[in-house]
Amino acid sequence: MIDVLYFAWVRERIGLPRERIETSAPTVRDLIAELTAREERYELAFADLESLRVALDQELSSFDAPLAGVREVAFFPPMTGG
Amino acid sequence: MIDVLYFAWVRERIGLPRERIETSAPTVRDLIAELTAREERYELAFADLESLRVALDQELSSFDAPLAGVREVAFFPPMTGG
Amino acid sequence: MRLVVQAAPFDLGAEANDFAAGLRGAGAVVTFTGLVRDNGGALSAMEIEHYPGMTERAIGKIMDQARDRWALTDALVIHRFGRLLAREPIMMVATAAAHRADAFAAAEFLMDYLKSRAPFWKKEIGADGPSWVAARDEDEEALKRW
Amino acid sequence: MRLVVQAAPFDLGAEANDFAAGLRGAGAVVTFTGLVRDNGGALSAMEIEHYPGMTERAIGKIMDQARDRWALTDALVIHRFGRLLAREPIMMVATAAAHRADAFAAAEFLMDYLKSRAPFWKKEIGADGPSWVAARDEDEEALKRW
Repeated sequence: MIDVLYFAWVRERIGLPRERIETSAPTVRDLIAELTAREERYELAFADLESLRVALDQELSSFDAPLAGVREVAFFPPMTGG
Repeated sequence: MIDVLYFAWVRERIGLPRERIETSAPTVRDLIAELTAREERYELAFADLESLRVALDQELSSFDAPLAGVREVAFFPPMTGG
Repeated sequence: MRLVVQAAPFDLGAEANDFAAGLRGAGAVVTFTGLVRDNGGALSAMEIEHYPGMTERAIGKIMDQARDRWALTDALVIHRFGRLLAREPIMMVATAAAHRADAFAAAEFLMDYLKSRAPFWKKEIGADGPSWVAARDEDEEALKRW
Repeated sequence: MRLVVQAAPFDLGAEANDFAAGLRGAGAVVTFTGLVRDNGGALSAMEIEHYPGMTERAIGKIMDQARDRWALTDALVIHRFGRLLAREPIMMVATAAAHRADAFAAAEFLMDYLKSRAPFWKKEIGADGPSWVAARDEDEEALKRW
């Protein structure tokens, strides 16, 4: 089980801020493939990975990073703080 | 007649903040020569022109600038504002 | 060093004075304050979403880096989230150092990293409705100078 | 744009708030404040001499240049003269712009020029008695980047 969090327009497209997911996906990219296969709203949210960022346990990471041992995955657009 | 102003350690070496001087010196450099010929305190103040700045009518200028029409000459060390 | 992430408005002047009052040996204080722009009245509000937990980690790490790179006497970051009105302060950075070069460089470094690496997302609520602020290429570009 | 040359102390926070309150269309406010350093208690005071008349002309010209070079919403310079105590503010610069790059660049430009081109002279009054602050080569060097 892994916590998956969504922020900004990713959250709006998927329609919820977080969910717990049962998955054995070895990498972030595999998890995204699982999710997009599920429902159109995921396909819509993950259509352009170039415009997405991912954090694993609150650290910016890459889509090819392994998920083993990770408790929290977050997807969001590029940050616009400051 | 020209107003001559001194600031910071130039003022301290010469011993006064300003004086009116009757001069026909054509340039700043000539005025300095006139003053240093007068008294030792001027010689002391103007010993190293590299460490001095001059302003003519409140504009930074050069030692070779002409004095014609100038009402106010100021001598001081490099500025240390801010 | 102090980091505050809050929904409530803050008073730029009071924060600047508090920051300066605690300093010893500082000759230079730089503050940066980001305001919600009122584009001729077109923008009425802003909503800022953030990632609690990661926000504090990411900014803390950026502040540690700033302290390692420059001789800072102190540093402060305040960043708001939630709903903000036009002309309200969004965030503030303050840096103090013996000399101005360190204080300016650290403040600009903190700002460049906060813009693109702290997990905040701005939504502008204007006359045409709400829209997510897009990341600017020049903000990503700005990181390369450090 | 406002320029103040005064002997009296000023309140950094109050000035920053006044400056920010008057802004329209600004997204970024940068302030720089110079403080009398208390080098572990060694420096007890500072005396600043200036050239009345030229001071206002020189700073006014620097502010005009900043306004010509960057898209500024507003700018403020306050500079004190006379006797100052340790940890008191010596001077302050504030700049406002739509974007942070302009506000930062203009503030640093104003500071670099104030350091070496505005007619102020600082005398430190420390444990060893008074001594005129020497101009630093790096301050003169800093002007070359503009």
